[in-house]
Amino acid sequence: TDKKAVDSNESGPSPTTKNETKKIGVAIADFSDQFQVYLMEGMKDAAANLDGIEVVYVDAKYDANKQMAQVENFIAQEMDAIVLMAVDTEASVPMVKAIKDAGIPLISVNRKLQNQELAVSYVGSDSYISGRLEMEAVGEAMGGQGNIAILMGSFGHEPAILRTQGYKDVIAEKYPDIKVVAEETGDWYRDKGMEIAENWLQSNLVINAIVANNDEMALGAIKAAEDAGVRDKLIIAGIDATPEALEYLKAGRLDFTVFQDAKGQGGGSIEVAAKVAKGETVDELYDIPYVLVRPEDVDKYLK
Amino acid sequence: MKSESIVEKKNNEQFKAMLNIFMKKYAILLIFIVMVIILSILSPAFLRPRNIMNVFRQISIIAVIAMGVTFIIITGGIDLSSGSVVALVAVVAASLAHPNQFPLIFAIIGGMLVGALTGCISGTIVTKQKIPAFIATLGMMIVARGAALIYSDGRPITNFTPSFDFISGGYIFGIPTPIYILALVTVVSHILLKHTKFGKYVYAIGGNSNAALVSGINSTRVVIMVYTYAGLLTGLAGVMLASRLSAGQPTAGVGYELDAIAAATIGGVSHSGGIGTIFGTIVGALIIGVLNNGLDLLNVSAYWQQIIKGVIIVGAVIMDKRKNR
Amino acid sequence: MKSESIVEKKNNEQFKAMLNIFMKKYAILLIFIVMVIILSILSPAFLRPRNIMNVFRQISIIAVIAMGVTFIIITGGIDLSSGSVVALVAVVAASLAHPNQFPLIFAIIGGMLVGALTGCISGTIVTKQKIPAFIATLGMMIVARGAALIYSDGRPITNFTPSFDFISGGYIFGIPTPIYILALVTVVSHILLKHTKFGKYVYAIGGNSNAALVSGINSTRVVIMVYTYAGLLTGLAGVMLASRLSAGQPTAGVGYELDAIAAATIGGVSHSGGIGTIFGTIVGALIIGVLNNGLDLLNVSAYWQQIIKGVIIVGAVIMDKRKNR
Amino acid sequence: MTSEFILEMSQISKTFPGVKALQEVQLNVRKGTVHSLMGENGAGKSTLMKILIGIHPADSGGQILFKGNPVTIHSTNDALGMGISMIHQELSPVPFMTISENIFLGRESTYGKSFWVNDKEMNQRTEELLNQLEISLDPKMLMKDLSIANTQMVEIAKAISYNSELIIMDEPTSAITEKEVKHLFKIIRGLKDKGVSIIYISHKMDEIFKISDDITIFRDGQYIGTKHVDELDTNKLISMMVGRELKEMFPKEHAEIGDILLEAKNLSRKGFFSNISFNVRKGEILGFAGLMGAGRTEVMESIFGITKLDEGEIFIHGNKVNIRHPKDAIGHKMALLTEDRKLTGCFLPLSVRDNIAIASMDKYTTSGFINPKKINTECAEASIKLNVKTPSMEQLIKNLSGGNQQKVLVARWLQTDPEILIVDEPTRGIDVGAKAEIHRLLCQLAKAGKAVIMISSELPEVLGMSDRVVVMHNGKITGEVKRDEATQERVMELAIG
Ligand SMILES: Nc1ncnc2c1ncn2[C@@H]1O[C@H](COP(=O)(O)OP(=O)(O)OP(=O)(O)O)[C@@H](O)[C@H]1O
Ligand SMILES: Nc1ncnc2c1ncn2[C@@H]1O[C@H](COP(=O)(O)OP(=O)(O)OP(=O)(O)O)[C@@H](O)[C@H]1O
Ligand SMILES: [Mg+2]
Ligand SMILES: [Mg+2]
Repeated sequence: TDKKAVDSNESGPSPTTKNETKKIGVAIADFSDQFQVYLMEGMKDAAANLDGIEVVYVDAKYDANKQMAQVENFIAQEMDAIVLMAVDTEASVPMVKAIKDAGIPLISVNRKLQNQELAVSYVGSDSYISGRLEMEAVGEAMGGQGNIAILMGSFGHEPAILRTQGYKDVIAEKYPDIKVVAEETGDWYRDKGMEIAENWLQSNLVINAIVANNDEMALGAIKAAEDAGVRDKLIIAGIDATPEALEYLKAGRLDFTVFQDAKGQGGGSIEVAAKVAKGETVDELYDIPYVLVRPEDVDKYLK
Repeated sequence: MKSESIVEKKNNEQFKAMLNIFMKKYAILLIFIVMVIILSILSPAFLRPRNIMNVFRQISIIAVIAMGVTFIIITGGIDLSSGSVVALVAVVAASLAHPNQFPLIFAIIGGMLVGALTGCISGTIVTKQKIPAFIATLGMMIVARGAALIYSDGRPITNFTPSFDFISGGYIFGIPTPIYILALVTVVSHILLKHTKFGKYVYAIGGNSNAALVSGINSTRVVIMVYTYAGLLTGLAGVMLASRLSAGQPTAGVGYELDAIAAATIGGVSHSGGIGTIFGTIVGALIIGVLNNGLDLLNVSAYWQQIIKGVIIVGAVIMDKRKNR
Repeated sequence: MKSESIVEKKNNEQFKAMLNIFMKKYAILLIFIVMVIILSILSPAFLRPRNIMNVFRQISIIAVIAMGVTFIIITGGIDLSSGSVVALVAVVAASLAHPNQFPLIFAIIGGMLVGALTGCISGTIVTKQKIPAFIATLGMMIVARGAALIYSDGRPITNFTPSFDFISGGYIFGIPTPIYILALVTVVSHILLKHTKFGKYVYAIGGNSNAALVSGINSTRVVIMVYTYAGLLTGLAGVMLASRLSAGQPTAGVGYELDAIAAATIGGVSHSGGIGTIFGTIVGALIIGVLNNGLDLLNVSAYWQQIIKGVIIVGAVIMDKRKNR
Repeated sequence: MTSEFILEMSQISKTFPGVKALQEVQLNVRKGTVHSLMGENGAGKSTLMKILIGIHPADSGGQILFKGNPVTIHSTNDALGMGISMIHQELSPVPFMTISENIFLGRESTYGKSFWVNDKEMNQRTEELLNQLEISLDPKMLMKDLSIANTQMVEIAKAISYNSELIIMDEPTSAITEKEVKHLFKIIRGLKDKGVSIIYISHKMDEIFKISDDITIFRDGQYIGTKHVDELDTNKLISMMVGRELKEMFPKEHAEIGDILLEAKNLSRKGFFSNISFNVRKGEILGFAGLMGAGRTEVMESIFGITKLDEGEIFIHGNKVNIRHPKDAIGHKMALLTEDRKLTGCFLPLSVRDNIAIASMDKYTTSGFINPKKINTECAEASIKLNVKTPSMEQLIKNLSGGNQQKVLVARWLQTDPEILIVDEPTRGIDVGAKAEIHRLLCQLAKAGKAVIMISSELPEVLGMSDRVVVMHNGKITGEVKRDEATQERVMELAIG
């Protein structure tokens, strides 16, 4: 909705002229990811309310190497602070070092870095927790019994790994009678999630719940289940609480989702970065917790 | 005596030649049938009517794209933009399908026109500027994705009339609507390619552009029409996808171009131009679809699925070539 | 008198012919220079030494891949597997670079050998089985990604000797090491392509494979060598990437094949075979690199970047063609 | 006033980058006549015709009158619509389409006014057309399965099927044998009787004198003159073409005939040829005669390792050799100049130099690296020796005229310094001057102790050049004739089988 921050930057070809203005570089993993769109929206809202800062956003398209290039560009532009949502927290180690070496304060957002100690602050939540929250709710609804199928995000993506790990730990700790009968990657996409769920529901697998790494894939699974006429026999859950998922939740089509405060994280990170850039001190950790959303709580999140 | 044996030999040779022609045409179909048999032995669920419908429904989008791509590859070109155009069309169609705004048909026609427009632009650049199709459509791939993201502000466009869902989610006489769409597009494309002047020109341009030139064929016009037709079908695929997902997603369709090109190539469409059939492309799409479906049904681990899929695709084409010799 | 004017005319014509040849060869370089000038006017940061080094460092990986791909396209083939192979090599090299295990050179050589092996396999399938390079390398693309995921269990492999970082992160006389690697690969590839028998055969096979056969060229061997060399370079790129990121990511490199092919194509390598230079490919890679860098420096919004990037890539190739006429 | 000319072209010029192909030339063709266009390779004949048919635009300043009216031709479609059709020098079949689809390309019959193409009718009309021209081919055959000679016959049929008032024939007989040539001439006379005019281009003198009414001569892109055929004889014509007197056409020289160099025993390849045995000696030129499709090309391709033999043995210097790939053949000092320049000869995107050097790269390399000086000078010398007309060694071969391309290919094989030289239709599309040069060259090679095998469909050439003639029919050798016994009649008899 708000492109002001970007536009004002585009019109200023010579940033060195405004000495008062502090420049903040924001490197995001993937602008076309739904969650990150909301995250950025939070950033832009926050930036619009702050004076004396100029924010530059770049998109790594989920390529760690590209992100590194962008961070190098930020360093070359002598940013006053850098906000980083890493494509990969392990592969970002060298870029974090480079930022540190250049003497630029770094704020990580959404994903805690491998070498977080080199950053000034972390704003975000823990993906692992979201997986746990989702699985605990599903396990409870299943009565601690039955089979689940997991729709994972893209291979190697950190939230996919951590959320799936969260599911498995919860099962091991609390629901030993729940079995994981299938795992497949839907690459975070609704269409792929739908196709996989269609196939599962035709196979000989007995599935009592589909647990998805994000809402998009959960929505795909819902469509597949509804079409196969088995929606009422399944529990389907996702993560993110996107507006569309909340509609589905309200309509009783989705069982659970987990709210991750994208705007809170995004806005928070920009506020922290602005303080740092102006030389103020900040905390090392700003935790923005995940919250499980059940159908009855949905109105709190729907605006 | 001698003349008789010669006649016999001739007959025998003729039979061999016919068998040869049959094998040439249908080897890939045989390979597909073998795949189906193996899968139905391994998984009893595979041949259930409902699953078969699933496979068709799942391939319908890629197959519709692949048919347009078949035309393009036969002219000696390529289209890398299909996936992005699908996304662009999906968001446009979804926005046109808002309830109480326009009649539903607007969304369908509008989406297809956007697709056709992108195709027309690519085709024009390829022919008038004489630059490689690879680059022209790579450019379109990047631009269309950007346009989709800008148009939708990076968010899925939802909230459309429930009737829009019918396109991909409905049933007619118990058979899913996308199967009808697929059948219609197949028949139209086949007729266009095999039984019209336009189709003959498509083959001629790909087979020997010089021959087309000296025969007075306006290659520029034909090639632009080919890209436009392919764009139109990609547009249809975009509408189908938006309907299937109940959302126009600007990020949808990533990698569809490769699936579509792979389907055509497996089906025997040659990248050097002048060779290929709609029938082959459909079989190619089915092979990919059955593979995706079967590996899920068999619950093969996700990483291994990739290895198996890669090997089988290459293997199918190798077998196809072998048979042709 | 008359003979004099003929001489003059001849000279004049010769000059025109030379200018023509010059433009043919260097048009794309001119376009690149124009881009650089425009960007340096728009953004003062652009021409800073640090940024120029950045650009070279950023393109080095794609450029190294693109040089191998240049060889492949000149033979009339294509390679879709580069991106996946980069990932496979990255995880293998990273695992070999664990501290106190093997000397560092093992990781480098090992990674390159894995790359060469994948290339050798693709090349063998293309030549011996006579299937389209598109399908063979599409298969390799899928399989190599699966192998990378299985090998690493889907997680990045980290924790290696700090000296490994030097490959991509070090400096020699104040210039980043990847620039040296890039220069070395460029020189070697150029010599190989222009000044050796092997290179002439590469052009000949792409120019007319039948005539190459008659001329006594063992195309099978040459083509397998070409894919192997390309694989070797892709392997090197994988090692460079692992070093740059201090991690072997099984998910890295997605889409690199397209960037590499685009660099070669922008640089004038023709997909119908027999035409192209290393010099052109490097300029093509620079155009893509400068574009990515410049658009970020100018702070163009991400969605619009796509549109601008697509248009400029296509525009550059169109200008290049125009100049050639 | 109606003009006696159907076509008047004047002041036509054409410039290609670096080449002035035509300079203010003219061409006037009378109605109902055969007008031949003569000139050496690269004289600009094809270029002028391509301008007329709308493939190349001419430089500004020229004028074309068709049937007395000024016309502008922007595309082939314009020309075809006006009633001008053309047989192109470079055959261009669409390989995976049928004969009838090729012939009716661009003007397919449809069911009524519908869009549905009527393949049946097209096949039928093709059948009629082929019958009328006495070509026995199935209209449904794919072009890729035709021999080069049949491909050419189909192109002839196609040009005629337009029912044009003016038909351009650019070397229509380059790939066919005497029998078909006779046949073509019958067709041409029939067309003439119907008032159709023909522009005829060929390098074969006897044809020119047999069929022409008028002859226009070009040299180096310039108009030299137009004469009635009665005003000319071969010598006059040649001197107008080359600007000088030409010595003998078949400069057969005496060469010492030595030991057997190559011997083939019982070679067979299923479906193509069987029981082929012959030998060739040092210093000898062995001719191979036969009608189109007799299998001569196939035999040589098998000997050279391009295709596999099913049976038979090959001896070189009396030693049995195993040739599985052309590189083995080249290793045994053999060379093969193939008949299809475009398909198996030229590397179109490469330079003249690289085209010359490619089969003898070992000569120019030390441990794989090219010696630039050596490759440049040797290839330049080779091209000068053969009189290749090219602005530079860097010129791409695709921009040379057909005849010059052929010379480049000859140069390529001479660079390999072969002992056994197999030439398949070596003078196809080559002008008289160059033809004589190639003949002289072959004789010199023989004299220097090489063995030459020459396939040719031009009987005078075979008879004029060979020491012995092997005649093939239908995949079998039907006879062998010594030089002094060889007459046209004798060879034709054997060739018919
Ligand atoms: N497309 C082109 N680009 C550059 N030069 C060309 C091109 N086509 C023809 N030429 C040049 O124009 C000149 C005339 O060629 P053309 O093909 O008309 O000769 P020709 O008289 O038909 O010879 P031939 O008897 O060998 O067929 C030659 O020097 C040739 O190299
Ligand atoms: N590509 C092909 N596919 C099928 N048959 C072919 C092919 N090429 C040639 N033939 C057939 O093989 C036989 C031998 O042809 P070949 O070209 O060797 O004859 P030739 O004596 O050299 O005659 P020409 O004067 O036509 O060159 C003929 O019957 C011909 O039709
Ligand atoms: Mg000519
Ligand atoms: Mg022959």
